[in-house]
Amino acid sequence: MKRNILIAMLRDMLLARAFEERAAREYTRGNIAGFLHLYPGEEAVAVGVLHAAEPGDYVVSTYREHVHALVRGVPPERIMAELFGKRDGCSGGMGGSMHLFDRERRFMGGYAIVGETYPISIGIAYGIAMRELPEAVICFFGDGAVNQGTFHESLNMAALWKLPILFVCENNRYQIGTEIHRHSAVTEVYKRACGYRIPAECINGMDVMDVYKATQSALQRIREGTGPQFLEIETYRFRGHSMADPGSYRPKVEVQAFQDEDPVTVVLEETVPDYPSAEHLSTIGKDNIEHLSGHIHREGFLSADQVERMRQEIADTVEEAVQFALNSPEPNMDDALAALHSNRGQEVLI
Amino acid sequence: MKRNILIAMLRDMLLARAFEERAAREYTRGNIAGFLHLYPGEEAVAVGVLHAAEPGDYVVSTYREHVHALVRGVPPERIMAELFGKRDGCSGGMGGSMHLFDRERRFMGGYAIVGETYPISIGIAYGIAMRELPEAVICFFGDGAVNQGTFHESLNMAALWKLPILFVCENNRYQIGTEIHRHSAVTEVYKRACGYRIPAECINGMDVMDVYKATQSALQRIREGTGPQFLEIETYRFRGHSMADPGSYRPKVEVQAFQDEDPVTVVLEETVPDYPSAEHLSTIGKDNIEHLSGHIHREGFLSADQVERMRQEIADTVEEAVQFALNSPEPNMDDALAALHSNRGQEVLI
Amino acid sequence: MASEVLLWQALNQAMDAEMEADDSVFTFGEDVALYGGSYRVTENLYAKYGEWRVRDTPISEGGFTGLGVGAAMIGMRPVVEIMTVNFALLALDAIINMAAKIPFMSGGQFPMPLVVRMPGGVAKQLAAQHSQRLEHTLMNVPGLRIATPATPQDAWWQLRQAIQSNEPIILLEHELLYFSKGMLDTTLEPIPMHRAVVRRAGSDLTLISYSRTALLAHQAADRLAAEGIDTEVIDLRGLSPIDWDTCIASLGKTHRLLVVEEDCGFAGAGAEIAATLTERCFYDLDAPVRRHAGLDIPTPYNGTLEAASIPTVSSIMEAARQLALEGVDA
Amino acid sequence: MASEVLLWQALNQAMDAEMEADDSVFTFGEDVALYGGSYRVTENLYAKYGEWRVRDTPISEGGFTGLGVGAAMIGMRPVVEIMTVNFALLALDAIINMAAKIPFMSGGQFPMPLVVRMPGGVAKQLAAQHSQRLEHTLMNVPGLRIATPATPQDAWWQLRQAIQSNEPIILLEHELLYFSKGMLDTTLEPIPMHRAVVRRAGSDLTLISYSRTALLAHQAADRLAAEGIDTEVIDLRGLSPIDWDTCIASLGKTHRLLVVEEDCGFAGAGAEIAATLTERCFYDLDAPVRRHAGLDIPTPYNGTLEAASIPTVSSIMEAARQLALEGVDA
Ligand SMILES: Cc1ncc(C[n+]2csc(CCOP(=O)(O)OP(=O)(O)O)c2C)c(N)n1
Ligand SMILES: Cc1ncc(C[n+]2csc(CCOP(=O)(O)OP(=O)(O)O)c2C)c(N)n1
Ligand SMILES: [Mg+2]
Ligand SMILES: [Mg+2]
Repeated sequence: MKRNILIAMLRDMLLARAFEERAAREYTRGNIAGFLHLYPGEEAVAVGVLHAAEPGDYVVSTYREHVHALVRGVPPERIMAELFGKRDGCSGGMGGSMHLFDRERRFMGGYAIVGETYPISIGIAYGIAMRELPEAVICFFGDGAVNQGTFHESLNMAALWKLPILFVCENNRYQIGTEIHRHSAVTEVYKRACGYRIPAECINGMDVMDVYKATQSALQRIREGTGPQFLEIETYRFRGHSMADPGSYRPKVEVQAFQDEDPVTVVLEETVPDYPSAEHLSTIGKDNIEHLSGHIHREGFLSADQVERMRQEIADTVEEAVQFALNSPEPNMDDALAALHSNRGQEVLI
Repeated sequence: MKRNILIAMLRDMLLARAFEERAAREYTRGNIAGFLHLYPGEEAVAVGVLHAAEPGDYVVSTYREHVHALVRGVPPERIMAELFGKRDGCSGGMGGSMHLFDRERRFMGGYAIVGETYPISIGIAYGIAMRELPEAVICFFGDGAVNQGTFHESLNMAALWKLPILFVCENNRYQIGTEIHRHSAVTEVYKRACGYRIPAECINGMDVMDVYKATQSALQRIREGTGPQFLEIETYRFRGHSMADPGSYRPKVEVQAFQDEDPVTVVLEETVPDYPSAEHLSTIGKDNIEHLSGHIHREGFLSADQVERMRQEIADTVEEAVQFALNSPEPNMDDALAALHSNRGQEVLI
Repeated sequence: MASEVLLWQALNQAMDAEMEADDSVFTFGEDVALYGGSYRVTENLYAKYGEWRVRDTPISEGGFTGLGVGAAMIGMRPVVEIMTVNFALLALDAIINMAAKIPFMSGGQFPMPLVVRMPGGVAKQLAAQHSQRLEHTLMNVPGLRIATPATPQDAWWQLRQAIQSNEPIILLEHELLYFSKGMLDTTLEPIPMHRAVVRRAGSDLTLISYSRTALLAHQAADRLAAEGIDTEVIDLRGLSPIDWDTCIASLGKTHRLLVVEEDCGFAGAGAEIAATLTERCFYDLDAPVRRHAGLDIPTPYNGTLEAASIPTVSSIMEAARQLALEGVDA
Repeated sequence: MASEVLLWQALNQAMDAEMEADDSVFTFGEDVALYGGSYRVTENLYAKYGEWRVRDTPISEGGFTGLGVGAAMIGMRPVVEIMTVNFALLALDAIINMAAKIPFMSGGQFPMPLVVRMPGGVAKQLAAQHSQRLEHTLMNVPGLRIATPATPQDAWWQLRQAIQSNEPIILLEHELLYFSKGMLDTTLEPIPMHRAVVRRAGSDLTLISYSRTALLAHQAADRLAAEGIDTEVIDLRGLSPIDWDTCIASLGKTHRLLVVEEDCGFAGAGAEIAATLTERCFYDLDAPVRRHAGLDIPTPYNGTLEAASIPTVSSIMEAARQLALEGVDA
C-alpha cells in the first residue's frame, strides 16, 4: 500500500487514541458530562473504512462516534467543544458526545437510539439512487445493534432497491455487558446479511490495512451498481461501555459467579466468555496501532523519530482542542430556540 | 395416512370454504362490517397445520384467522356471532373479524397489526419453556409480515433461547397488492430463517397431507427440545385481500400499465408478476380441496354420496351459525366496560 | 375555477402539483404505487412519476419512516404514507427521536422537509387496533407540526404547504372524510397552514374542534340555531402549533367553550385546548370550559357501541345545550 | 423495622420479595441479569433465580416487550425493564396495541399481569434522545395504569402492587431518583396504588405534581413557608387513574392550584390535570389553574440550558408566589 495512505492512517489512529484518552480525563474533571462512549481499541475500523471512502460519501454513526467524526475531518476542537457542550461545538452544544453532526463534511450524525443508523442510511441512499449520483452511504453499527428490528427492515429495503450503502458492523463482541453469544442466535454477524442476499464478509479489525482494502473493494462494487455490501469487522473495546461503566461484568463478575455452588452455576457455564482475558486485552492495546506502525517501520516509511514527532504534534492538537473548548462560550436559550426553529425561515404559520 | 384424519381434514376444509363464502355473503348483506379477510384457497394450511397439533398447543393468528379458529374447534356459531358483533361472539362482540379469541381452546387471538403474532408467540413459548411444559406455540403470519422488525427480533430470541415455536408462513405471494418480489429482497421466505439458525423448509400448501406431515415432524423436533422450527407454506388466496379489495391490481392494472408507452414501462417490466393468471387461478380452486377429496376417493375412504352428505351437514352447520348470530343480542356498554376492567377483580385503586 | 371534489381527490391533486413542481418530492408507503393507495390519495402517480418517486414499500413502518428522515436530511422532500395512524406506533422512534430532534440536536444544520400522512380515527367497525388517534402523543413533541384537514380545500392547501415546508409535519387525515365532498378552488391564495378558521359565527357559546368532529360541530351548531342557541364553531385545522388568538377572540365574545374531539377524553388533545384557554381566558368565562370527547375505552367492534363511544351531532348538541344553560338563572 | 435505603434498593427488594413469593414472576431486559440492571434494580437476582427468571435480552424493545404480553396472557407475571423510557417508543405497539387492548378485544378472556418499568426524565446531560417523558402518550390509552413512585416507600409498595395486579401497569421511574434516600418500612400496610398523597398540608395554594418534581415542589413549599405562603403539596403517585378526590378536597381549601411537571408543557400530563380540576372546581377557584412545566424544546445537551429547560425549586417558588398573589389586592 501507498506510503502516504499508511502514514495518514497512522496519524489518525494516534490522534483517535489521544483524543479519546483526553476526553476520558476531561470527563473525570467534570468538563464533559452525560454518557461518554470511547473508542480505544477500535481505531482501525473507523480509520480503515473512512480512509477508503470518498469525500462525497455520507457517514452515519452511533453514540460511539467521536473517532468517526475525527477521521472524517471534523476539526478536533469542534468535537471537543461539543463534548464540553459549548457554542462552537460541531452541534452548537445542543447534541453532545452522542450527537456529533457536520453537514459540510457529510457527517450525518451520531445517533443514540440503537438501530437508528440503518433507516437514516437507507434514506440518504434512496436520495442518491433516485438522483443517480455516484455517492455511497457508510452506515456504522455495533454487534448489539444487529438485533434491532430496523436492521432487518432496512437491509431488506436496501437490497430490494439496490441502494448504495456499505453496512459496517463494529463487532466488539459486547452489547454493554451482554456478550454476543448471549444476544445473538448467530454470532457470525456477517451471516445475517444472507437473509437479504447482501454480499458480506468478516474482516480482522486489528489490521487497518485489511479494513481499508475490504472497504475499498466493497465501495467499488457499490459504485458499480450492485447494491448494498456488508462488512463485519471484528474489534475490541478496551474500556467499559461508557465512562459510567466500570466494565466489571467482563471477567470479574463472571468469574466470581462461577465460584458459587448454586444451581445457577450450570447456567453460567454456558455463558463462559470467549472474550479475551484482562491480561490479553492489555497487550492487544498494541495490536491495533502498533500493528500499523510496525509495518510502517519495517517498510522504512517513517523513522522512530518521525513517529515521535507525529505523536507530539498530535498531543499539541489535542491540547489545543481542549483549550478551544474551554474558551468557547456557552450557548444560550436563544441559540437553542434558533436551532429548534432553524428550518422555519419566512414561513407564516398562523 | 389414516382414514379418519383425512376425513376430518376434508370436513374442515369444506367447512372452512363454506363458512368463508357465507361470511362474504353476510358482509354484502350488511350483517358484518369492518375489514373482512377471507381464506378461500388457503384452507390446506390451517387444516394441515392444526390437525397435526395437540390440544395443549397454543395458536396465534392474524386478521385472516376465521379458519384457524374454526379448525381449532371454536364453534362456528361463536365465530359467526363475533363477525356480527354480537354478545355471544367468541370475543363478546368487542373484537370482530380480526380479533377472534378463545382462551379455553388456546386460540390466543387474531391480531390486526402485521407482525404482532411473533412477539405474542415468543412470550407464550417463553412461559412454556420456563415451566418445562411439553406444549408448543404455532405462530401464523403472511409473506408480507416477514419484513416487519418484530419478525427479526422474535426469531432471534426464539432461537437464542430455544423456544418451542413453530413459525408458519402462509405465503400467498401478496402483501395486499404488492407482490412478493416487490416487497422482499429474498422471495424464498424460508431462507430468512437461516439468519437465526432456525431449521426451515418450504411446503406445497395445495397438498394438505404434505402440510400435515411437515407440521408433525416439525412439532416433534420442537418437543424434543431442539428449539423453534420454520415452515414456509406456499398457497394462494382466491379473493381480494379483504372484502374492501376488488383485487384488481393483480392482472388488470398491471397489464394496462404495460400497454402505456411512457418511461415507466421499463420499470414495470421488472415487476412482471409471476403470479398465476386469472384463468389459472380459477382452476386452482379445485386443487386445495379437490386434491384431498380425490385422494380420499381413490383410497375408497368415502363414497361420493358420503361426501355429498358431509357437504350438506356443513351447509346446515353454517346456516345454523348464521341463525345463531342473528339471534344473539348486541352487547351493551356495561359489557364493554366489564371487558375493559375484566382483570381488576377486588383491587382498590384509589 | 372552484369545483366540487372528494377530499382524497384534493390530496391527490396536491400531491401531483407538488411532484410536478419539484422533482425532489417523492412518496412511498404500503400499496401507494401500483394499487394507488388504500384511500386513493396516490392514484395515478406511479404511472406518471415512476417507481423511484412513488414507491411501494414492505411492511416496515419503522424502517421506511426513518428512510424519509434520512432522505429529508439531504434535501429530498419525502411524503410518507403510513397506511393508518395505528401503524404509526411502530414508527414513533423515527418521528419523535429522529425527525423532530435532528434539526435541534445538530445545532440547526439539517433541513427536515418531511411529511408524514396518516389516515386515522374511528371509521366503520374496524375495532380497537384500527380506530386510534395519536394527537396527544404527537402534540407533546417539540419540533413537530400537525395539520388536520377536514375539507378538500384545506387538504389541498395544507398538504401543499406541508410539502413546501422545511419542517417535519404530520398530516392527520380522517378515514371517514376521504369520500366527503367539498368545493376546491386551486387558485385561491392559501391561508397560513395553522390558522384556525371560524366556520360559523355565533355569540352564545364557542365550539372548538378539528378534523371530522369539526364538521359534526358545525352541523350541531346549525341545528342549535333553530333552538335559539347561537353557536360559534372554530375548526383549529391543526394541533401544533395552535392558533390561540382566534380561540381567545371567540371566547371574548361568547364566554363559554365546549371542546369537541373524537379522541379519548383523558389526556386527549382537548385537555391542552381546555387547559390553555381556561388559563388565558379565566376571567372571561361564564362557565367552566367543558370537553365533549370520545369515551375512555378501546373502540368496540360492535357498531352500536362504536357509535356510542364517540361524539355525534346530537351528543354535541346536548353537551352544548347544557353548557349554554350552565349558571344561567332559570 | 424502617430503615433508610436508596430508591433502587427498594425496587430491588420489591422484585426479590415478589419473585420469592410467586414463581410465575420473571424479569427481563437489556443487562438486567449478569450486569444487574443499569440502575441496579435487578442486582443479585440473576444469581438467585437463574437465567429463565432473570433474562438478559438482545436490543429488541418491540420484540421483548411483546414477549411480556404473550407471557402475561398465559398467566405468567413478566416484569419488563425497558432500559430507559426513550427506547419505549420502539415498544409502544406492544404496550398500546397489545397489552392495553387484548383483555378488552377478547371480551375479557385474558389476564394481563404485565409490568413495564422504565427509567426516564431529564437526568444529567444525556441530550434530547435520552431525556424524554412519555406520560401523555400512555395516559391517553384506556386499559393501562401508570404509577410514578418518587420515594423508596412508594417504589416498594407500587412495584409489588403492580406485580400482583392482573392489569397492565407502567412504572415510570425517574433516573435521578434511583440514588435518592428515604425510609422504607416493609411491614407497613400499603395504601392503594393510585391514591394521591398530601405530602405537606397548607392553606394558601396547592401544588400538584408527581415523580421527581413532586419532591422539588415539596422543597419549594417548605421554603415558601418562610415567606408566609402556606402551600399544600400533593404527590399524585400515578397518572392513570388519577385520584381526583384528593385534589378536589385540597382545592376546596386553597382555591389556587399550580400543576408542576417536568414534561413539556404543551399537551403534557399537566394539561389533563389542569383541565379536569378546572372543570370540576371552577367555581371554587380564586385564580386560573397554572401550569409550571418543562419548556417546549428538545432537551439541550449543554448543562446550563438543560437545567433551564425544566422546573427547579426556585422556579417553582417563583411560579407559586405569582399565583398566590394573583387577583389579590395589594
Ligand atoms: C434502542 C436502544 N436500546 C437500548 C439502548 C441502550 N444502549 C446503549 S449502547 C447499548 C449497547 C449497544 O451495543 P453495540 O451495538 O454492540 O455497540 P457498542 O456499544 O458495543 O459499540 C445499549 C443497550 C439504546 N441506546 N437504544
Ligand atoms: C403494521 C401494519 N402495517 C400495515 C397494515 C395493513 N395491512 C393489513 S394486511 C396487510 C398485508 C399483509 O400481507 P401478508 O402478511 O402477506 O398477509 P396476507 O394478507 O397475504 O394473508 C397490510 C399491509 C397492518 N395491518 N399492520
Ligand atoms: Mg458491541
Ligand atoms: Mg400474503
